[in-house]
Amino acid sequence: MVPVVTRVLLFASYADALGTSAIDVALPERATVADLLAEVRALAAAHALPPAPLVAVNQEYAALDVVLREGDEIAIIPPVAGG
Amino acid sequence: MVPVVTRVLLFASYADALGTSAIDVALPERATVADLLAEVRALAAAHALPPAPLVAVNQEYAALDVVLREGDEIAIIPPVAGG
Amino acid sequence: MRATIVERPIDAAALLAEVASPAHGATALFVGTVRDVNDGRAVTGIEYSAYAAMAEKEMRSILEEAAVRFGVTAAVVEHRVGALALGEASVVIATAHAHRGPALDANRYLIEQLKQRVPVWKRELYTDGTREWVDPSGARAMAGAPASAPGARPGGASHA
Amino acid sequence: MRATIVERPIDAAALLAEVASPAHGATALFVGTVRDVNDGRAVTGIEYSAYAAMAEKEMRSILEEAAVRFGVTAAVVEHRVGALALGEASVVIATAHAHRGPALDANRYLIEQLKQRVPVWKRELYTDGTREWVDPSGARAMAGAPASAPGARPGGASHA
Repeated sequence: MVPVVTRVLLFASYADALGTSAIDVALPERATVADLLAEVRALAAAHALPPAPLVAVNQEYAALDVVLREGDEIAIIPPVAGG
Repeated sequence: MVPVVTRVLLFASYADALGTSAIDVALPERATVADLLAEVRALAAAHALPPAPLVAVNQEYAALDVVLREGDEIAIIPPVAGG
Repeated sequence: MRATIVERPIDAAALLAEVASPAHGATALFVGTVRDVNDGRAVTGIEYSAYAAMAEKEMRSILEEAAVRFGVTAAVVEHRVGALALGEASVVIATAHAHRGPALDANRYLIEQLKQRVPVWKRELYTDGTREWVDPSGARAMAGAPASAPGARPGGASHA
Repeated sequence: MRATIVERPIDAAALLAEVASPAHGATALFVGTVRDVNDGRAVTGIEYSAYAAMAEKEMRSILEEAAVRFGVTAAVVEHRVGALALGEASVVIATAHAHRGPALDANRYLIEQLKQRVPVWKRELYTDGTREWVDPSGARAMAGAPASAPGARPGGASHA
């Protein structure tokens, strides 16, 4: 399996904490949201993130077992505070 | 006891039914709202009113046993339909 | 806190501005408008009338109740009388509070109580040229049956 | 039915006009505004940001849910992003229906769901010059504890 470099969008407090609005994560094919989070947690800056942040895939909240596909738009979503 | 002629305000459907926005009713002293309604029902045109319409005294809904005083502002209130 | 019977169009934006404050995080607005169909009949307009002095007094009572129940710090009600065309606002209620719960709760309380207690009446004009007083208590007004039980007060609230 | 993230002031009166129809007897409006105090701290302004594409998609989902649940035939939501001053509107929601019940119910549903699910964030600016991301889930953002359980979706709704 060749790892696929996947871009992950960051927002608000998470973007501030990591100092960037996107990070690149290397994932095997058929990786899940849980796999993605494990990779993100391995990043040096990820100590600032909670252990299990929400993830959106293609602009929808995604459960941990959702399988990622190449070209998916992936984002880690801080606690929302709209309104 | 000298009967006191009391003016009673009418509105909306009741004013239409009686063809006037006020009627004069002769009442004994210390008459109650119930006494007032009995007098009103004795009027020829009053068949158009329901048997027990709401009454306001001094711009507040009044129970049947409220005693009327000279100078009170009295009104018979059709079913309300605001909003 | 203000409640007024008016004979001119109601400016909803002005009511929003009236309750505005940096202390508020939430403002709720209710707008009642003249609808083109009621009880299956095509309506062309509505004539509203009121016992204005009592209507304002009763609306102020309801505002005071809302202040006690929900802690709303700013609320204003305008009810229009006269001949209204389709789509025109007959009543506008604005409520504001630091938080949305009280603002929304108070707004609903005000319109529900207003419809039960405030002496305002409407006569609908129909496309066939007829017109009729509306009796939300069930029977059409003047249909014979009493709209309310003897001594009953609208809404059942204890405002003796 | 429209849901939009905007970068300019929200015109509440325009939203009222947008949902207006002679078929409606009731319109409800909610306005969320920047408050001068939050959690006991004096606030001087709020910076809102959003994952705009997803926020609009999620708001549209909520609108569709409201249409199904309450039968509202007209509803529009605008949420503003950027730097807002005290008293400025961050969100405005307008809903309309023939009757007041569905208009009011849908309006409350929309703001409650929006606050739980729509990816918008705010950073409060305080009088002491500091600023902080707001975490309504309890802990201040970035305080260490997870804001949500693993795999949980905001609001617990089933929108897989």
